[in-house]
Amino acid sequence: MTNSAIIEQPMETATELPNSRMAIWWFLASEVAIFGGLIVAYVLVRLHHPEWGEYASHTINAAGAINTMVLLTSSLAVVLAHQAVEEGKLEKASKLLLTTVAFGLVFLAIKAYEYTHELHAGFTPVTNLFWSFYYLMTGLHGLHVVGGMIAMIAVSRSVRRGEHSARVECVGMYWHLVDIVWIFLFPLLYLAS
Amino acid sequence: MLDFLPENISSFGGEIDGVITYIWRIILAWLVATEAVLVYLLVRYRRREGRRAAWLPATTWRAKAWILVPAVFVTICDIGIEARSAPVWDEVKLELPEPDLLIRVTGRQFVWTFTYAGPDGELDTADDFEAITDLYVPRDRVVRFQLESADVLHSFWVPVLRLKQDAVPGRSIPGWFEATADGRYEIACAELCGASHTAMRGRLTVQPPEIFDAWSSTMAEQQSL
Amino acid sequence: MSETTEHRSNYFMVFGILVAALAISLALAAVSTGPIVVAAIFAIATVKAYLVLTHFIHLNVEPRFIKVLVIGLLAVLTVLYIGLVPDIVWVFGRMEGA
Amino acid sequence: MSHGEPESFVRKYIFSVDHKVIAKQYMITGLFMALLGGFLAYALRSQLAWPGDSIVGLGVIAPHAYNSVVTLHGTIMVFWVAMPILVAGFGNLLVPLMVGAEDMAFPRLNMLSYWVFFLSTIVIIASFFVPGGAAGGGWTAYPPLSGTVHASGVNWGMNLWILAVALEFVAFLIGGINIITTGINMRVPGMSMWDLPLFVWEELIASIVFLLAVGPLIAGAVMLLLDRSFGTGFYAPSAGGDPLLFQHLFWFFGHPEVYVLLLPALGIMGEVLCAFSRKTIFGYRTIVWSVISAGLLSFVVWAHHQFVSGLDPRLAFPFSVTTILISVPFAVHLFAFIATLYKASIRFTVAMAFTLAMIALFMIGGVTGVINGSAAADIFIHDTYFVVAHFHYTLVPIVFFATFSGIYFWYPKLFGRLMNEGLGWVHFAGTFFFFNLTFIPQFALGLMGHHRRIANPQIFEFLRDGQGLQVLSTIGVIGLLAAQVPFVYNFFASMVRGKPAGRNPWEATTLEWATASPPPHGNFDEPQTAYRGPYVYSPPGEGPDWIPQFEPPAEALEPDTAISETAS
Repeated sequence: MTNSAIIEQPMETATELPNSRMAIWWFLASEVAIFGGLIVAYVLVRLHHPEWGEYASHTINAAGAINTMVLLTSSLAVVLAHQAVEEGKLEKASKLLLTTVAFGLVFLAIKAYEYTHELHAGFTPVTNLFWSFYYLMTGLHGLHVVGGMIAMIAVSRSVRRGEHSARVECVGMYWHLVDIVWIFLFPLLYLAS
Repeated sequence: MLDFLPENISSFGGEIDGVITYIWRIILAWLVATEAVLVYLLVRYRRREGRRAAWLPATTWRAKAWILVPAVFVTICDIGIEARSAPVWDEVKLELPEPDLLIRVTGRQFVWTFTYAGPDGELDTADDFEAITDLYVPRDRVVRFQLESADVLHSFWVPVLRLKQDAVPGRSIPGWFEATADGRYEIACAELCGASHTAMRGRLTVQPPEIFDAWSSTMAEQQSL
Repeated sequence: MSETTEHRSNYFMVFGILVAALAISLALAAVSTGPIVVAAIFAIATVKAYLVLTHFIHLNVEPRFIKVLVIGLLAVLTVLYIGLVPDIVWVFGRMEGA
Repeated sequence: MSHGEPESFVRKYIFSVDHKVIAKQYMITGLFMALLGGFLAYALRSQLAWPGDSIVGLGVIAPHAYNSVVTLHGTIMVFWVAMPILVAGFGNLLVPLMVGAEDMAFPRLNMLSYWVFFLSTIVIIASFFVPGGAAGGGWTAYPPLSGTVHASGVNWGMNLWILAVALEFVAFLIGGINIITTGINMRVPGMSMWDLPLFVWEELIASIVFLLAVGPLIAGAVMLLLDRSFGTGFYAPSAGGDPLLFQHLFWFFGHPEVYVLLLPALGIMGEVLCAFSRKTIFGYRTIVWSVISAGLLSFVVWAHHQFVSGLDPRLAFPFSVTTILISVPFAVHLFAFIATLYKASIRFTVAMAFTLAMIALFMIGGVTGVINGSAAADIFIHDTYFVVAHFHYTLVPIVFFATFSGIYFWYPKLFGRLMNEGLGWVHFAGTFFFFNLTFIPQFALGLMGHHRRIANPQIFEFLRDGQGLQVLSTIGVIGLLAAQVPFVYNFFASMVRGKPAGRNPWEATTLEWATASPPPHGNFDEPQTAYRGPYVYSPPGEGPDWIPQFEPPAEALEPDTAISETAS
């Protein structure tokens, strides 16, 4: 880990997979297990309560759809950032990461608008179990968005200085997972009503 | 060891004891045999001057057979145990016989309540009557119970009947038993339910059917007044 | 890492497919809420997740044991789901109103 | 090869990134918590033997306090003793050394993992002292008892319990990812996956199983915390929730968790067994495959903890079948260990004695599990002391016998010296005798129908005859605790007085014996290479009865001793 390396060459490993990418895979696996467990619980309880379709129709489909679009675009930005690192364009990579952060902010802003709207309409986390699941799942997802944004700001700063460029890929992989989770949350909580 | 089992007064209790005895014999045989082999090897192959251990990495199927064949026997025993035990489970928990008497058993912190269906044989009607802590049942009659809980998890545990079932809030779990001997026995709660879990104790009284019927009609009359 | 660059996908094309898939599921949701449409929407979501996983997270160029991990993880969650259906969806001994 | 060694005391011994220091921190924290868990065991056993009497060192235990003692005994022993010692302690110490790495893949994450764990330790200890007392819902924390304050009367104790367990999970997720990455990725040249020592294999599988199983429970614990603090109804039937959901999520983790503890223990035993029987492991690949299949099967057996919990009775059959099937890979595993002793040349050391006793005792735990696994027998056995005796016969050999075996064996790699064998034998004899004295009576009590978690068995007429057995069992646990005194003394005294060990005191073959005792910062003086499988003991022909993995082959003399099978 020196400042001079422009593009980090990962340490030789026994599997050819760099340690960082290997670790991120296992980290993603544990995240999927957490979200997966939550989604499994939600789906099961929901199947037991057919009347929840009614509740789900109060979520704002348009906001959810826009947010899906926002996250998909941010995923594109972060994967382009990784491509830029591979091509040695660290400045560009750093900017693309900040773009991703900006999309994250847009996502959170829309989410905040939704929450306010729903709370005003009287749908709080304790209104009924559907809304408990709704706030828990979107809230947990939102925390992951925030965490990803903080990580990306840090990585974008260090990449600009020419350090830790391998971390762009790691933070990107994590961000894509957050995207995948949303890809499922959107139909689960919004569309299937 | 199995002598420690309490007295059995339930129609299916003998079956459960049978399963326990059956498994007990199989596992005891396995245990004794394996421990004997272990001890024999320890004594036989303790360190001796000038004796070198053998090179047995067991890379061939012929060598692996020394552990795989016993494992196949384990599997066969497993299948035998399951074949012996599955029908008993079905008899106790799945195939509910036609009841002679219907009771709702309710667990709440920290007392058992028994609601009898009364003369009409249906729960939640005007002729239901309640008994607290004391469960009276007729001998040699099929008793169907609906197990419910008013607050937290409890477990309806009657050792002499070989009967245990958790009570879950939000569910009404059906079960049955048939007591075969008169007497007074104990009921306990086998699922941690709070500070006085230990003290959540009930009594089971098994009576000849005619005495039970007399008691039952008195209770129905008294409580409907 | 750079030696795998040539295996990288065309990210813009993948993105285009993802956006198209989103549009289709929105259109479907607008048309109907029947079970078949819901199933179709989830099928599309699965395809989207698969695309992100293979092309953005680069599962397509990872060693085999990572693929085994992903499949194993999904299998574990499926087992959890199947094991819970009788108790949580059907609810043995369900009481009125619960 | 190594980075510069840190100079300051704090960087070297407190906030260290060295895996060996972190391993010691985990082990010593775990052993300290074992003393606490042991004290709780003494407290609850004394209450059962002499109900209502004042207990020396604690006073009279009220019923709600008894629930807390039982709950915290279980929680601490599983999460703050077994996990840190077996998974994190030995894993941290041995995985990098055995694969020949200079440290873990992510040393700073490793340090973070320990300090998150340390924080969780503080939280769980603090939970004893908050108003309302410590958590009293059992280590399984079933709602609704754990889900509402008014059901148990415990408020902050339970919240802190959930918080502490959550922190602990985070610590072991970080640690587990680190161990997996290190074990798979940092292998020295020449070491294929099929040349890994068994311990590394078992540690890897254990970490993977933990990582996959714990997720749903983390989700479930968050829901439980929300139920408690905000009044949501995830587990409240009145709100449409379901108490059984938590039970399922808990045991979906809880059963694999048992194997998370068991596998590293079996790994330790494999190393000790080979070194002291001077014989190569019998069926290396067979064992690895049995471990992998046990890991997979562990995800499909969980509901056997719930046969009478109100689960759909039709589920009993499939889960009963998977439960007894999982006995097969473990039978293969233990048979392979026993077969390793065939035609061996057994050196009886304290480490070997603990391993052999572990095999002998674990079999008792294993076979009695069959009775629990049969749904029909479980109707009677469930939640009785038979179950208690059964899982103590599995867990105590796993957690304590294997740990002691590992500590006596690898003490040189921890502190550079050997432990005193004489005191070790006293420790072994006491532990072995008093362990059996404690738990054999509990099988009998369970068959009498003694149900778990009751503070006073004497109020039940059908249990009064068992009072003698209760007292016997309690004497056993006091003896068991007393038997640890020589160990504690030996452990600390040997740090300064023990015989210096040298690099390879046991004439063992794996890579950790290639370096000095204790290994320096950066572990190895020079880069290592693995030339052969891990257990080349007594190869055919003449010469020394062990050829280490790290010893370059002497041309022509090298016999064909590769443990790995050629590709078939």
